[in-house]
Amino acid sequence: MSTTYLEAIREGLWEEMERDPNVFLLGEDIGIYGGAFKVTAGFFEHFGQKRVVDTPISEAAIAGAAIGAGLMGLRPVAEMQFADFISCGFDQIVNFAAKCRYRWNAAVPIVIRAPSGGGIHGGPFHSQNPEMWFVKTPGLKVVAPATAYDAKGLIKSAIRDNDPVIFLEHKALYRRIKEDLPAGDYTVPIGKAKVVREGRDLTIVTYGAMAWVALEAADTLAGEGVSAEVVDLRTLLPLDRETVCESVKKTSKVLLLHEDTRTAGIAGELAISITESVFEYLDGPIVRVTAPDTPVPYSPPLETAFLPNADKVIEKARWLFRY
Amino acid sequence: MSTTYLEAIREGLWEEMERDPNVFLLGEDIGIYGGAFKVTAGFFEHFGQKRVVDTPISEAAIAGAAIGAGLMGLRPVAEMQFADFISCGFDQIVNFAAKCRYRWNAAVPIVIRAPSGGGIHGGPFHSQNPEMWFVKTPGLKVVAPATAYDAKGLIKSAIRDNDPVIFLEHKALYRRIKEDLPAGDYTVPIGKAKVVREGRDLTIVTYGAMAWVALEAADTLAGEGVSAEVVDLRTLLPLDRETVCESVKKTSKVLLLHEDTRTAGIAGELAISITESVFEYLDGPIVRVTAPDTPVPYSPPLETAFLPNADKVIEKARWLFRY
Amino acid sequence: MSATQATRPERKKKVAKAAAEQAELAHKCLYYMSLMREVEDRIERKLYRQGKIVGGVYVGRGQEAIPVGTALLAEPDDVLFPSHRDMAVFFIRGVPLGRILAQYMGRVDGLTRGRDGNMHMGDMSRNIVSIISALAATVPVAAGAAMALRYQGKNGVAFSYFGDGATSRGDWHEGVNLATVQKLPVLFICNNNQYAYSTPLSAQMACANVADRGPAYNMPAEIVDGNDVLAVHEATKRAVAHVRSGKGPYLLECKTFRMTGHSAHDAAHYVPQGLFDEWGKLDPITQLEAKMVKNGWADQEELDRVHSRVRSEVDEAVAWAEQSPYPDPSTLLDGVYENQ
Amino acid sequence: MSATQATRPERKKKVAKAAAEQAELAHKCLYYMSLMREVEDRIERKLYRQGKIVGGVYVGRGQEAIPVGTALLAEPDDVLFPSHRDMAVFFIRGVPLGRILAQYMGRVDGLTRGRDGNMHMGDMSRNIVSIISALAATVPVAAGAAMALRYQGKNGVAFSYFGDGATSRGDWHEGVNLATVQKLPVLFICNNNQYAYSTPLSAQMACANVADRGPAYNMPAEIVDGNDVLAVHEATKRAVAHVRSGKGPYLLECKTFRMTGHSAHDAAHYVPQGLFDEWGKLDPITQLEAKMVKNGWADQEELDRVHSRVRSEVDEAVAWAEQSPYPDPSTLLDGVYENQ
Ligand SMILES: Cc1ncc(C[n+]2csc(CCOP(=O)(O)OP(=O)(O)O)c2C)c(N)n1
Ligand SMILES: Cc1ncc(C[n+]2csc(CCOP(=O)(O)OP(=O)(O)O)c2C)c(N)n1
Ligand SMILES: [Mg+2]
Ligand SMILES: [Mg+2]
Repeated sequence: MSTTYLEAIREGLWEEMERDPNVFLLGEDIGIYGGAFKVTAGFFEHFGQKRVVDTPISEAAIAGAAIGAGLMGLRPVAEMQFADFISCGFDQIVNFAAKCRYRWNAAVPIVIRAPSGGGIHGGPFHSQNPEMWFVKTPGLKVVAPATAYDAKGLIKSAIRDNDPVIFLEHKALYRRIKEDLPAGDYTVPIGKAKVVREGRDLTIVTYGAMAWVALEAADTLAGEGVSAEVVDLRTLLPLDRETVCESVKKTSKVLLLHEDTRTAGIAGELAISITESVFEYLDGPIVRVTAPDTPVPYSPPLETAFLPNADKVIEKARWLFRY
Repeated sequence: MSTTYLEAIREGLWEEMERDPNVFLLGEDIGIYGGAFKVTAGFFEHFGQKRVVDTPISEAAIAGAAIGAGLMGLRPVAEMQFADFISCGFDQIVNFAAKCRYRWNAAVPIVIRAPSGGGIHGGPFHSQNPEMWFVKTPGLKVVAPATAYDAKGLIKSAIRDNDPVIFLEHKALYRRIKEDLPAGDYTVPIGKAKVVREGRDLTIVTYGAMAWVALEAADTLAGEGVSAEVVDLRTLLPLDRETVCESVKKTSKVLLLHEDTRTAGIAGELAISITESVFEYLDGPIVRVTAPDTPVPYSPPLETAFLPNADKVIEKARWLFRY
Repeated sequence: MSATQATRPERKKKVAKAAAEQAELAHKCLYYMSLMREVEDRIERKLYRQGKIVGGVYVGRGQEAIPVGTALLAEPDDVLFPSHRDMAVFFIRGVPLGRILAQYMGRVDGLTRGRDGNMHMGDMSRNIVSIISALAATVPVAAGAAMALRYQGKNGVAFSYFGDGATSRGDWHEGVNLATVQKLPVLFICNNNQYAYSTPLSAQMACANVADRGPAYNMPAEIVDGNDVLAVHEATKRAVAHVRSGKGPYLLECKTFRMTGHSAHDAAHYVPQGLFDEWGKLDPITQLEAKMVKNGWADQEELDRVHSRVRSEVDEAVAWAEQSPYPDPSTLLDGVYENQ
Repeated sequence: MSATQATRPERKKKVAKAAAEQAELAHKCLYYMSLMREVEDRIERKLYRQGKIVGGVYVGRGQEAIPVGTALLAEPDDVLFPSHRDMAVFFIRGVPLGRILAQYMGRVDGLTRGRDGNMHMGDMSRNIVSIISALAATVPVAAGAAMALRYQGKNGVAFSYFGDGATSRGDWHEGVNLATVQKLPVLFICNNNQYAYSTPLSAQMACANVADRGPAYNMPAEIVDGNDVLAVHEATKRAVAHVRSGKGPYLLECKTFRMTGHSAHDAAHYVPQGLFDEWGKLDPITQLEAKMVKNGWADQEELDRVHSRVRSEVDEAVAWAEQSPYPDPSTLLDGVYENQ
């Protein structure tokens, strides 16, 4: 039976809550209502209000309370109703959660789930990709799965991890993708990228919803005789530079793709990591396809123009291939 | 008469307040006390409490009130007592200030001054370099002067700018550097980098306190027959890619230097901008010298190990020169 | 002839004048409330379902008395910060209906030219500041606008609107604290509709009323029936007078009920049906109409005329908005900064 | 023999026992308060000036009764969140003096092993959570710890300490609101020392007392003389009993005065000298000693012995800390994550 990306997260959460009584959920409208996206529908009824805690509209308190409970040995999973609101609890995350272990050796084993990304006509405040604020913050881990399999395996790893994890769920994938998942417990390691399509001519490195765009582009490119390898980062921090560099060593050309806005997206960190390690293998400039440096616009024609898509990737890949 | 970096900012603020009655200051302890670093000492006495507003400990309200006053046509200059506390007002800055113009064509002509950077034994919460959170946010401008001249010229430009500007003042420079400033009014344009030392063999791109480290390293390197060009970015957003790329075209080798932690620092954005534009000119890998990915430690031997310095730059530059 | 007798006709005139004013006010309120109801019905029940509005839709059904009763007292210099359930504020400040509908439909003639949707819009030429999504974020911004009004020597007031749930946010506290400690001219207007999305008041705050928060800031706080537009108007008059006289902020808590789900896609199964029934009887428009008829301020025919006027205005505005083009994708990059 | 007569010796015994207990408590309080005074004096007036402490130094001079009077009532399961002026909390929870001094000096034996300075330290083995600099950030974290205590079926209480100025922060509001709406076992302890850095209370909040904020959260709030350690202890007993019994949070406002500048480099010229004089007379240690002598709980000789014991303990701890090495720079990268 096929499982959607959303159901995969839901299953992962459910199974971890069954497995470990220290796991509990907190957030806005996650109880009876089941969450804005219904990820936690049915949890309140099954696990009760002790383990599914509806909070006031207080992102700083949600993050802070998760930290406090985490310090005490629980494994809180906090939900931001939209990733966009994570900036309301920003200080708790980047200054409290991220720095406890380094400063005074205190573990903060929390997960902050944040539905992110565009393509759902959410406009400037329901579509953002906040990953780089957290990739920029040592002490955090940042996970951004693209598939149902990875979403389930990574939410489990995130919950079992003893460090704070920002878990970005791409809203546009929630109900759009489906796959058969293995029965029983499995995890996907945090910090490991994956070559999701092998290729010879160039490497496309990406993550989240853009992994599907990359695969779509690679299909078309294959028809033109361009063999693109696709690397899905899956985790943004810690960043799996090895897998990326191995792929570049093989293909010698690399296109970086992210839905996040252009300036200071992960493409930059990948680019310098690549030139630092495998510069000699490069047979062409490192290029990127990204959203432009604007807020995410609401109106469909603007949002369509804003989001990277297969055509934009293909065009750039063709150019790089011919380089 | 020589002017310190701190006095330069102070003079810039003072002259702008004299010039334009719409300019006013708000922040914690900036009035009678004159601010934690005494940047605004004497302002309250001269300009009165209408124009020098002491606020409660409320960074979100400080940023928010600045936005509100800015929307009404005033030119508020808000002080964060330390840049580290800017994360407490984060949402106001990245979601309110940054997006008004794009969304509904409303100008938010505000400046947020934030004393940033390490080297003063401030520890994890009084030493951070928060620039990339804001460089990552379209709609903001981010300025980080290295010299007294630029500090004065840029604070004036920031105040006159019709968009929100994050003005990073490097604490370690406040009283450490001095120079003769021209009499009378002058500005330094936002968005323009500057070649502060000409060279042939390689380019060092940096900003803030590290500009001095770069110059120190360049001096030593010159003695070894290595001619290093130094580019001081001065503004981080909008980023002056042209000046950087022009320099790389000339030297063919580039070392990126920042005090900010390594992952997702400005080095990445520079690296990809360089490979996108002038890849063919590169005669060696793009390399970087940065702080490591940890919180800023307090104890002097740790902080010394943490901060980039001339020796670390020289070592990397030698390697790159020989490459 | 005694002195008392001498003043009688004067007094009579005064009473008559007051009644006429009340009648006129009632008519104005009815018009704006009906307009808001009709526009939002059209948006939620027609345009949204037809797929002509693709983003989130939040309406203020049942709460119309609050924006109308308050904003009618705003002077030109006053600055308004409507929440997502205060559409009538835009009408009262003169924003053309068509532009509001174009906003919802993502067209170029919307106040944000398609860059944002629904009530995320503002217009500084009319002193209306756009919300951002983050609840209560406008509260400190309103304090700053009030600071500017005082700075500029204007006798203006900032009208800061928010829901019950928004008062849980740190920004709310910081903004109210700043406004009160600096005695800024801010009128805080809470629409307490007893829910924040699916969360009832009892899970949002331990105090019974939002007004109970006033003393924490040494700020007068008053509770008013938010479904009685004339009562809201009357209370606002008092509150604005206090604020405008330089005495600092005032909190007006308008008790009401959200007669819909949180948004167009929420059926609100979590709300006991009894609450909808109970509050349905207290509909602010029906109540006002009954009062108007009872007081002889209008007859049924007149009321019908208002509604048909409103319907045709909305028909026209929808048609206008539907003809507004989508923004040209080539403009995507424009206007992130002043010179770009 | 009447019944009354029969119980007299019993009663006498009880009274004697209570007096003995009070005396014992007073001795304990004196010891911890003097220790805090001495350690902080040494830090601020000696080690800092000698350049042996290179970072910020904030002391709680004049406020010692607050951490002592409260933390003495903490049970092992209770979790404490001291502010930057509550050093005695660390003593009471058994952190060795030397480790605290090593912390200030950036040595490897400090609680943060040199990674952080001054009161930015914690120790989960003793249920003490470290502050971060951002004021009030520990407030929601304390709520979370209280949530965990209840979750784990422990009857523990979270002691959340903060200053008057910290109550202006959004995090304070969000944390208190969450704790009260969920009736979490949190004791909020405010040291109202009337200044936040250079900012007097009147520029920080419009209400007269921090306790005035209690009703906004339907939370009992009590004001106590923060310079009277026995009064603080007594009030804390009541407050803790309330919290521990499951009735939800309690706010204890301890009125006191910061008898120094904000930090070691601040001469506090903005504080009227009269305030220092006035409050100097109310020094909590002097007051306690007077009471002990008056009640016959101690004589001057005994008091002197306490002070000399304290001095020699601090001498020893300073010597120990000075011998602690600086952290090895090769450890710089360790421990950002669990497996690194
Ligand atoms: C900071 C933040 N968190 C969460 C949300 C999502 N959200 C939108 S409206 C809403 C409920 C608001 O309740 P209330 O303030 O009472 O206003 P109402 O919708 O009832 O008028 C929520 C949780 C948000 N917009 N901002
Ligand atoms: C969010 C934040 N803003 C500013 C500061 C700088 N700062 C440190 S202590 C202090 C004053 C604190 O006052 P209060 O809470 O009354 O505590 P006290 O120092 O008086 O005990 C300030 C402004 C900070 N630490 N955190
Ligand atoms: Mg509500
Ligand atoms: Mg204080």
